[in-house]
Amino acid sequence: MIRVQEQPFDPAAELAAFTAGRTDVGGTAVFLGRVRDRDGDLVIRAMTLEHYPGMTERMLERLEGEARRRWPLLDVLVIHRVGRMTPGEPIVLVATAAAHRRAAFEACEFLVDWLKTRAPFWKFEETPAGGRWVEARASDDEAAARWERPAAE
Amino acid sequence: MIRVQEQPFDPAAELAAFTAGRTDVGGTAVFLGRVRDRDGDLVIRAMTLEHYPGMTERMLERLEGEARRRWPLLDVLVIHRVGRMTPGEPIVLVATAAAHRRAAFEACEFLVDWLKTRAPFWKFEETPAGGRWVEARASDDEAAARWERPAAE
Amino acid sequence: MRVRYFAWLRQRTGVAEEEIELPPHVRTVGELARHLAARHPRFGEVLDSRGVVRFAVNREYAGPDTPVGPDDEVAFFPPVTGG
Amino acid sequence: MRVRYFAWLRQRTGVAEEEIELPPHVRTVGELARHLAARHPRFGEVLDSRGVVRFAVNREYAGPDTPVGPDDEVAFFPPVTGG
Repeated sequence: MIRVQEQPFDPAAELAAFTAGRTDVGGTAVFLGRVRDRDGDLVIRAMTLEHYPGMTERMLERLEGEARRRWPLLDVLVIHRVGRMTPGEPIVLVATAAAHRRAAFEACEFLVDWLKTRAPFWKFEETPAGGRWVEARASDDEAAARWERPAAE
Repeated sequence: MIRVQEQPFDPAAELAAFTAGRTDVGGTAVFLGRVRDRDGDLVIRAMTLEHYPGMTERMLERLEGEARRRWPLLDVLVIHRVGRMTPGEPIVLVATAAAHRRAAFEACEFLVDWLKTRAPFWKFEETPAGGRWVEARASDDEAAARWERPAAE
Repeated sequence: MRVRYFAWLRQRTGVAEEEIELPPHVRTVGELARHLAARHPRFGEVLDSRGVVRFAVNREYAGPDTPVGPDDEVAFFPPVTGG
Repeated sequence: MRVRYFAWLRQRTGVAEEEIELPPHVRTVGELARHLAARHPRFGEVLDSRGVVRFAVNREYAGPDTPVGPDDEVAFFPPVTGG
């Protein structure tokens, strides 16, 4: 399931609800991304995530579909906040459930890596010296490229 | 922190407490292992984890130390249950916190892989046909071997 | 045609979105960007910076040669930085 | 010396742990295992199955050539299957 929302979410409550009551899930992998109080040497007071409504959900649903095609997943949850957030607040939660751990781990990393390079979000940071748009990082592109497959079948 | 315990634990509550209030953690990776109701074609009614008290804690603390040496981790939590558990119950929780996601993910996978091959736990499964000790899997050894480093420095 | 701008590109155009009349000679995203550069000079300034401006047509990633028509929604934005 | 057995090896010896008198000719884990095989024949049966029996001396993994003394705690167990 994909959720893009302004309101804060509670990662613990989401994890409690995720695959609750199921007895076929052997491994659950979770990634929780939160706002940090620094970016390199810069102090971060707050961060605003802008996105492209409609396109964001479409891209995230496509990522979920791709993850389910590649790994035998029993469930997938992606929650991504938009709007203004302060340090310590959750930004994104990605959870994957599978019979065995390897699929859960790989799918979770895949989703986070592709989300960072394919979902239309933009970060604006508030620092003591003013605001600035975060620049895309080459390391994110490299991380996402690990999961590339030849286009031809 | 390492905890080996008979009593059940609540993964959601543990995640809520893990690095609570910190604003320097950008990425948290979590693995939750639970009892499955099947092992291949076999129906599992319950599972008992035996361990070597004293040695278990020592090995897990060493794993935590090794993970902290290899990655810039801000915190580590490993909770492992022993005793009898039924399908759906949590067995193990591994959580790692870092400024950036790659360290959190890698350290979490490393801890789970090494835990499975280096910590003295043994699984006994109760099936409709009786009980049986689970055999070690070559795939676990291979997963753990990914993290081997040359002994020489 | 509806055109949308995001993040710091939006700050360069001064508008988040606008309805424009598609001129007959504009048939691709690249041609549309050139056309809009005349309207928004500070947007035009960065158009040639390699990899700085990304495109979507009807909420799908697109390239400069992707065709556009009067009923399409076209978006311009910098490389994404979510997660 | 204290000797401990775990998992299905414990079921073969019938005891989880025992105090034994270390004979003078027993100086390594491998020699100790041979010595205990006489005491626990069903434990002895699996000793030669490659990789089935693992050892620890004083709660550290050990090999057949690891030295043992009267104050050590030695454990025998199958490959681990936790997590």
